[in-house]
Amino acid sequence: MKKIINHVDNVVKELLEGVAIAHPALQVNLDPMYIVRRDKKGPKVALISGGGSGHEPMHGGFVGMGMLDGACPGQMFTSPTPDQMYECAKQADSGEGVLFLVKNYTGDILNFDIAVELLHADGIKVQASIIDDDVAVKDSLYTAGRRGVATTVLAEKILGAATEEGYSLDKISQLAKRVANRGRSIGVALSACTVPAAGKPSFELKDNEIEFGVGIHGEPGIERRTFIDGDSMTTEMVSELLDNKPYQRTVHQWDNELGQWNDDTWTSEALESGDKVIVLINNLGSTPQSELYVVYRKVAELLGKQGITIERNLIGTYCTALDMQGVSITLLKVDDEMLSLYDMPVNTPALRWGC
Amino acid sequence: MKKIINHVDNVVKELLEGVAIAHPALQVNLDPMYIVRRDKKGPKVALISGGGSGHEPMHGGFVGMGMLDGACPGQMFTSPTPDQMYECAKQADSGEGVLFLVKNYTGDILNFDIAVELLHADGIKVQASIIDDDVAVKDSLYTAGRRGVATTVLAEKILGAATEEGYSLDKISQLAKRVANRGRSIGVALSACTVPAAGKPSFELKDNEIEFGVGIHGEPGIERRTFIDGDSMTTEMVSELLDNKPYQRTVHQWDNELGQWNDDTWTSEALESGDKVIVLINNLGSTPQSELYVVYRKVAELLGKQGITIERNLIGTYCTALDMQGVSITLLKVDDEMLSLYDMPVNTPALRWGC
Amino acid sequence: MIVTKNHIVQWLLKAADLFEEQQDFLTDLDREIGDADHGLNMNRGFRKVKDKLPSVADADIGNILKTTGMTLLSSIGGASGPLNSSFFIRGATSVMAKEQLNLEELTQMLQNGLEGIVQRGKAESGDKTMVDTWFGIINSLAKHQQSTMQVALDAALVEANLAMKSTIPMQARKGRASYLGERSIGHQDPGATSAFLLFSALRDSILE
Amino acid sequence: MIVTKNHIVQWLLKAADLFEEQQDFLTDLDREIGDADHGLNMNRGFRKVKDKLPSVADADIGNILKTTGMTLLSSIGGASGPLNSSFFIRGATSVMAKEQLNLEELTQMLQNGLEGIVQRGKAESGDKTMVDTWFGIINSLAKHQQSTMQVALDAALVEANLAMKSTIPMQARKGRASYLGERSIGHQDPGATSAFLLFSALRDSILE
Ligand SMILES: Nc1ncnc2c1ncn2[C@@H]1O[C@H](COP(=O)(O)OP(=O)(O)O)[C@@H](O)[C@H]1O
Ligand SMILES: Nc1ncnc2c1ncn2[C@@H]1O[C@H](COP(=O)(O)OP(=O)(O)O)[C@@H](O)[C@H]1O
Ligand SMILES: [Mg+2]
Ligand SMILES: [Mg+2]
Ligand SMILES: [Mg+2]
Ligand SMILES: [Mg+2]
Repeated sequence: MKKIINHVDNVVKELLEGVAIAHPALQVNLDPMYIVRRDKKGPKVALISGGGSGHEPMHGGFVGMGMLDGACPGQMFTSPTPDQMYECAKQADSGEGVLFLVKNYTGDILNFDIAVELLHADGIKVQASIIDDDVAVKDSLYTAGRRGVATTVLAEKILGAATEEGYSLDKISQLAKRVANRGRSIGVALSACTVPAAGKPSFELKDNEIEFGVGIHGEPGIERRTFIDGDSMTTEMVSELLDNKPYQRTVHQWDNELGQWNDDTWTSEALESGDKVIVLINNLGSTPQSELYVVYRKVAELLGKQGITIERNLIGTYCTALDMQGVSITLLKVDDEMLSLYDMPVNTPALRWGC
Repeated sequence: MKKIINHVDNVVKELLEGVAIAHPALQVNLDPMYIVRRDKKGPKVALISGGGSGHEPMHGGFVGMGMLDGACPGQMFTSPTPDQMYECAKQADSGEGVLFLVKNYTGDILNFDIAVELLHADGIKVQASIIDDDVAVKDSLYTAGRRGVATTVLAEKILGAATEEGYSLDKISQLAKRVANRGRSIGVALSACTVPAAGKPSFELKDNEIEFGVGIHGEPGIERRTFIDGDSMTTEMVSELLDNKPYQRTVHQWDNELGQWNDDTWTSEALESGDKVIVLINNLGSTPQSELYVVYRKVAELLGKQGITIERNLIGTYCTALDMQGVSITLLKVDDEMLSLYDMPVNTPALRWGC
Repeated sequence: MIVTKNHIVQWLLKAADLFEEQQDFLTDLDREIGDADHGLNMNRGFRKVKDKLPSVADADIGNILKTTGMTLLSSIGGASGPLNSSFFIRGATSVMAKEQLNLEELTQMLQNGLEGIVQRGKAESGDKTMVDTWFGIINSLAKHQQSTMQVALDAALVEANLAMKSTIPMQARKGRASYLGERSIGHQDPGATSAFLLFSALRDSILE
Repeated sequence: MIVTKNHIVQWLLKAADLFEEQQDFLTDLDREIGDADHGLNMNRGFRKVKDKLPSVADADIGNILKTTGMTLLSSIGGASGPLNSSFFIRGATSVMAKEQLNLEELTQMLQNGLEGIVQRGKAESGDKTMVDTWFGIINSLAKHQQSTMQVALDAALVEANLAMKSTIPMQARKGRASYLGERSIGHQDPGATSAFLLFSALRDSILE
């Protein structure tokens, strides 16, 4: 393993030091680790996300006007800790409350849950909303549920715009639920990534094998499949995405009145002919941009055949698993409100338009 | 080798088909292959670049308002042909003439030269200006001269803004020369890339080896060195960049009056304490974004010690060599004019701000 | 035999050493069915605990455990951070102000700790998690309340080892490994393993 | 013996087959000191030439060569595209309207071709390029103007082979290989090799 790092223990710290120097609009705190906007405006709901490092540019690269107010990076592929989230939220809160956007992993949920409880104890209005869009995970009863992957990027964009528009915490939480129920992703790895501290690839694939339904942490996928060519692979991915079995799961939401978690049942929405989507073709790490376009070409053809309209596309490196070779496809079903929020100006290191 | 492609012969075509569907603002022609803006405005000088494919997002990703008017993609790592450049220029020209921005490789020079001659024969005012910024190549007398690498991205941005500002072809050509004499880059590979048609990596490195002074075509570098850690590597790169031996070379420029090539001598400018620069930390392919920040952190420290001010930075994937693992550092010395052109709005698939 | 405050301090130090020593082993287990960081996580957390221990040298057992839990909470992250943290913070509740513990009190402390893990993580026995190991330990201790400390702890260690091993044929239903479905079968759970290590450090510090 | 138009057509067809056959070999040479595409480039270009030939069946030698040059220009790209294109387009100038060539005319054609390469590429003999091979060929042909076609072409082929091999110890001063400095020494130049193949196809079509 060769990586452009120094000591493995300092990777995240040094990356954050680089971010701090590179982007003066961001305030980077090292102990505990978090990133917040310097140009905090308010009062508005503060949108905060976080998760293990190694998914860059997510989340730190999405802090800025129109997107995240703060991000909490954990160690490589390891959820951040509640003290980071708590401090970050305290910095970002402008009195209208805090929404944590949490990718659905046991570690992330547990740590954010504790942060919610701590903030509540301080009298801050707070909610945690999950993204669990990875359709590779089939049931929620006998697993930790679907993983949160690249829909998170689109959610951060849309919800961030909503905070700028002055949506209340309740209204944004409702919108977050809608995004979660309408986003679906599938990932494929052609080769594994190498976690710096581990020093070796997390799995080995033969020259004709892919890990189908892979997440963003170097874990093996749901199934090892044979690689034929780009179009076949894309076709398999899209057909997995278009499978419309409703996905139902129990999520807990914080009750700010009673100070307790209440269970809620969420059900994914179907994706059908006539629907409009945003398509995100996401490089999982070391896939050349050219190959992403080969994927998009096929996705557009297949969705066209299904009568699904692509309203917007995003093709690039947004939600990675270090240097994993592979790609994920995200379809987010949108309505006019979501679309117009998506189109609103955004100014972050990794996503910018309209200003 | 696994790549998300179909038949190797169709890689560039299918990538362009993807681009065409993804970006309706671009007009993509397949035979011959070129990309031009649909929203052609004028009259203004048309800025066109091109080169082998495999460097995405360069150049096609930089076509749009404020940057390129057209791009000509060749086969993988192979310069495009004069008919592409000729047709592309005919499409993009609005009467004020055409500037070809050419990376300094024998193949690119020869093909663009012929296109210049063809356009001249059609009565179109035309110039070709080179970028040769790769300081790894030491002399120009016994080599094909310095290679053109990532400074090209900054040149496209600055010159593209100048075309929007109504600069004449002569004035832009002068500016192009200034950019060429002020940009310097150095690249390092931690592992090689694989050209689809070749099917295997273009070189093999041991776990403690890097190719120092590598270009963007998978060719070996100037020297094989030992990898210690990110900071040491960055330090070696920066000290190579700060070496101020003036670099002098003969370039030919097209004389639109006489219809002939005239030789000109260009000399690179020194980079000294008190100077201002734009820094580009460029992912050569499969380097995680996090590692680019580790590099930037050290670059900022080292330039600070030299009294060189970083006015702007660009940290990401801009000028690649397919899936090569590695990074290049570009320093472009700027004055107020260059800086204000750099800051002007740009709206392309891969670079966007101010609008 | 009685468990003193010093035993507890020794336990945490020993655990820190053990997690440093076994870091790669735990990470390798996590590479098979997780994300290859469990050893790193536990080692990072217990290194911090070790750093912190001198500052709580004068505290009672409950407060030492609570501080340990708070330290783990802000240093491990991942799933095992809040869960191990809950173990110590909840374990602390019944031993506040105490300077020593008998077998019953020790058992109560561990049982509370387990309840803390279950309340946060909602795992049941058989889900292929750290909970399996702790259940094995608590069940064994419950059966040996009339035995000597030595006998009870030795029996519990045997049980802990069996429980850890019992996760091998299980299909994971909680945590990251659950994504693998049937592919999680045949691998020993990393969290069940670190729980075993943690308990073995406790047993060793008391008995050695 | 005289070179007919049919020999020229056969030459181009044979060259196309040869470049297809030797594609990987040329690309491998280019991998050593270039960018691993020379075989791909030559094969792509001559496949197009082969496709184009039927449409110029009625043309004279000069126009066949000119069309070949134009076709290569728009299909090869890279350094070898314009250079091989110049070779054919400039070679065509002295054989326009001709249906057959004697040894002197053939030599003149090749010499013009070489001059076309040199004018575009500015390479000198010894720079480790295709120019080295063509220089060897032209020099040999010049010495054998009084010999039979057979003797002259055979001698030139021997010389072509030597010239191609002579690039091995050279340090490249032109093209991509020059970036390598001394590391370019010890490798046979891909362009010098494809020039050898191109000439051997010519010799074979005329003599076989
Ligand atoms: N819901 C849960 N309840 C109890 N233990 C769990 C739960 N989820 C995961 N674990 C334990 O956590 C261990 C993984 O810890 P670790 O690798 O540090 O965290 P992460 O999975 O976030 O990377 C698993 O091996 C398992 O024993
Ligand atoms: N200036 C030049 N003059 C003559 N031949 C050259 C020159 N530059 C390069 N060549 C030839 O071109 C060959 C490389 O061709 P090719 O690989 O197709 O192009 P590229 O270098 O653009 O990838 C070299 O081996 C060399 O023989
Ligand atoms: Mg983890
Ligand atoms: Mg080439
Ligand atoms: Mg883990
Ligand atoms: Mg080549």
